[in-house]
Amino acid sequence: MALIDIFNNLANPTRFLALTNRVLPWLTALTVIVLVYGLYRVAYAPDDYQQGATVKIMFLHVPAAWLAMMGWGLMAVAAFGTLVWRHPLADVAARAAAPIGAAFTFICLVTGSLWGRPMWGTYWVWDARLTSVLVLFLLYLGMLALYWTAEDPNRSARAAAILALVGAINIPIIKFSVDWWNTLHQPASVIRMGGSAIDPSILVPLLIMALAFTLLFLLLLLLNMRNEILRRRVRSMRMMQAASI
Amino acid sequence: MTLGPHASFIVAAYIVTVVVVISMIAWILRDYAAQRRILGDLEQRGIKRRSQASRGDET
Amino acid sequence: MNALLALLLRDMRLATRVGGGALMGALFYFVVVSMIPFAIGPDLNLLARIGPAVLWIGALLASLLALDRLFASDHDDGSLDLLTMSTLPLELTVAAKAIAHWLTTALPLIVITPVLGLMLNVDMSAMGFVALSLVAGTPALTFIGLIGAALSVTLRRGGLLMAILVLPLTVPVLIFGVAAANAAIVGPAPFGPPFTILCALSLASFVLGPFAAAAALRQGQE
Amino acid sequence: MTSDSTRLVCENLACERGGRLVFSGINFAVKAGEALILTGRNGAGKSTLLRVVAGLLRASAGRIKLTGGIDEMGTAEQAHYQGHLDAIKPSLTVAENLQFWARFLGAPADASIEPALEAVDLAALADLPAAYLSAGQKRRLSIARLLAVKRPLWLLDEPTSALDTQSQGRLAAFMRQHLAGGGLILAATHGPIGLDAPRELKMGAAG
Repeated sequence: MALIDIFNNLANPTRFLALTNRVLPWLTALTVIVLVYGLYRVAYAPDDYQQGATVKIMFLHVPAAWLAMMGWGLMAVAAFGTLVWRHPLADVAARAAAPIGAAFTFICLVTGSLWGRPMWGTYWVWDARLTSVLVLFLLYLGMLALYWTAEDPNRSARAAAILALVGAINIPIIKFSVDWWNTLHQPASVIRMGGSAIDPSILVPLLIMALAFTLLFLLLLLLNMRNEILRRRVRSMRMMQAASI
Repeated sequence: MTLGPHASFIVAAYIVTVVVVISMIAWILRDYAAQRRILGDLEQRGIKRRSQASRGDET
Repeated sequence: MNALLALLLRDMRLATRVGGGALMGALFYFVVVSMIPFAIGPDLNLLARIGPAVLWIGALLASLLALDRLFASDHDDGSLDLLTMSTLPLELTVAAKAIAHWLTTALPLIVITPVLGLMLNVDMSAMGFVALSLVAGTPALTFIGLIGAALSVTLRRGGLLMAILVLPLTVPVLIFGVAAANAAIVGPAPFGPPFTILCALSLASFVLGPFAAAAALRQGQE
Repeated sequence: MTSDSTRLVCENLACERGGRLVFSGINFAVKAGEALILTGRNGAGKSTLLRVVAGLLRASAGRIKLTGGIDEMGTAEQAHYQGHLDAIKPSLTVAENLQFWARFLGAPADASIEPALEAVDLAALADLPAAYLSAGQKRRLSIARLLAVKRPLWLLDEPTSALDTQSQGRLAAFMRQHLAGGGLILAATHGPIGLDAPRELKMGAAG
């Protein structure tokens, strides 16, 4: 019952704003602490015997990849909220998550490319992992373009929700097909990363960084959701203003 | 901590990440300020939201 | 001059506001070029060889498809009537719109070209020349496409019809654009001659395009 | 810009569209301070005639001449055309919309659009994107264009549509003011337009 109460409370944008404003300072502090600690652990993590110090890029790359996928997952869940329960905050959350997810996907791509250069001798190979992240990035850009072309949230909400769900169903298929495509074509010169079990001295800092990035994502999401709620408030007030004259 | 022969790539990766995150934060905060400003402006003109106009007051 | 500047600024503003078309061209370009390796395979040597051609085809499609609504949206809301009733010659009005369109659509496309070049394994220093060939060549695409945009207002059928009408006209631009880019990457032919011809094509279409487009718009009002 | 000697003369006008003769043999003259109202059933060619005078359609016969204005300018460049569409961009604000048309249609660079917005009672909404406006408000914004840039000849196609009675009254006042300043009005309308005893041209009666 308490859960339903929380849900109903959250459904009201005004209460959500109040809650957000209360949570924000704590979340900010927590994010900073975890991030600083994570970076400290990263600084003292040992080098990989194969990749040397470049393994430090992994501490950015892997959490960013994780958030790229989590972002879309979040949008897909929110899409359910929009389509099935018509939860008023679901579309706000989806809309706020799209640019942040796209930004983390971008970070993932750039760090991957900067990692690839010393490892593979080129900034970009059409490696299965990088390529599927690229497709995810294209999907994010499409979502941003969709939001960009229709300002009216009532009109774009359902379209965006459908796109998010179709994307969520499609992403595993894309991943699979890219793997298949890649094994058909890929020249053998590429050194594959991972493979062996990761040593705890690297795994622990990685997990801490993943947690820090996740907190950062949540922080940005809350901030952006707050903006989105205000934007909708501005919209409804402007409608009142236009009608008042 | 030594960064080995590929230090520039490692540093570049961290710089890019920091730049992207910072610019995202700046964008969000600027957007927030802008929305607050417009809202304040509208409120100053005595415009109310639909929910306020119909229900009277809201806590 | 004042009026032209006002039109230029308005069109750029419209493109960058919500619902505007700025960046859509660049986005389309990015998506199309990213799709090519999936069809061709991830062989970096092959990609490097066809890279300039892929970039040019992408730029061609992106700048033409983005032109679709250039006049149609002004026609639909009645702005086009007023635009033709100005003291300015219609040719200048049309040219100002095209310039605004180039600035908001083609320029972002050129800016992201180096990133796409990386993905196609095109050499970084050669990438500069490819971007330069695009800077020289895309105005020709915009101003030739302008004619198609004006015709599609008359025919009330945008998009594909416009592409069918205009694509054959852009053949010379494509030939010399890719030639210039290839010269920069593989050689041995010098970069200069095709690049100069590309500039000439842009200048010629800068003169010709607005006249043809204005004529098409005038006919369209009949 | 307008002088008392301005005069619009149309002689033996005919217009053909899609192989059909919309009207022919139209003769009229409007002099400064005078309004001519075009009436007639639907399809009689009122809108077409206005578009022909505005230079948006070509006449198949006859000639249009605006004398006494600025010599080197054609009729279209000295006319305001207010058609069925409002020529307003929803993503620009009210002020930006008007500012653009004022500058594009040749208002002096330092001219303020403020008075025109005041006159149509949209000044309070100046910073609002035009997407929020109702149909009547959009129409008022497009009427503000007539006030922001001075042009001697007003070509109005159903100017009162989408306007409430108060706004119709305001428009009538603008028109009287324009006429008093030596302007000319050519308007197509079905109902009364608020001018006292304007001259009338009944279209479609002869053919």
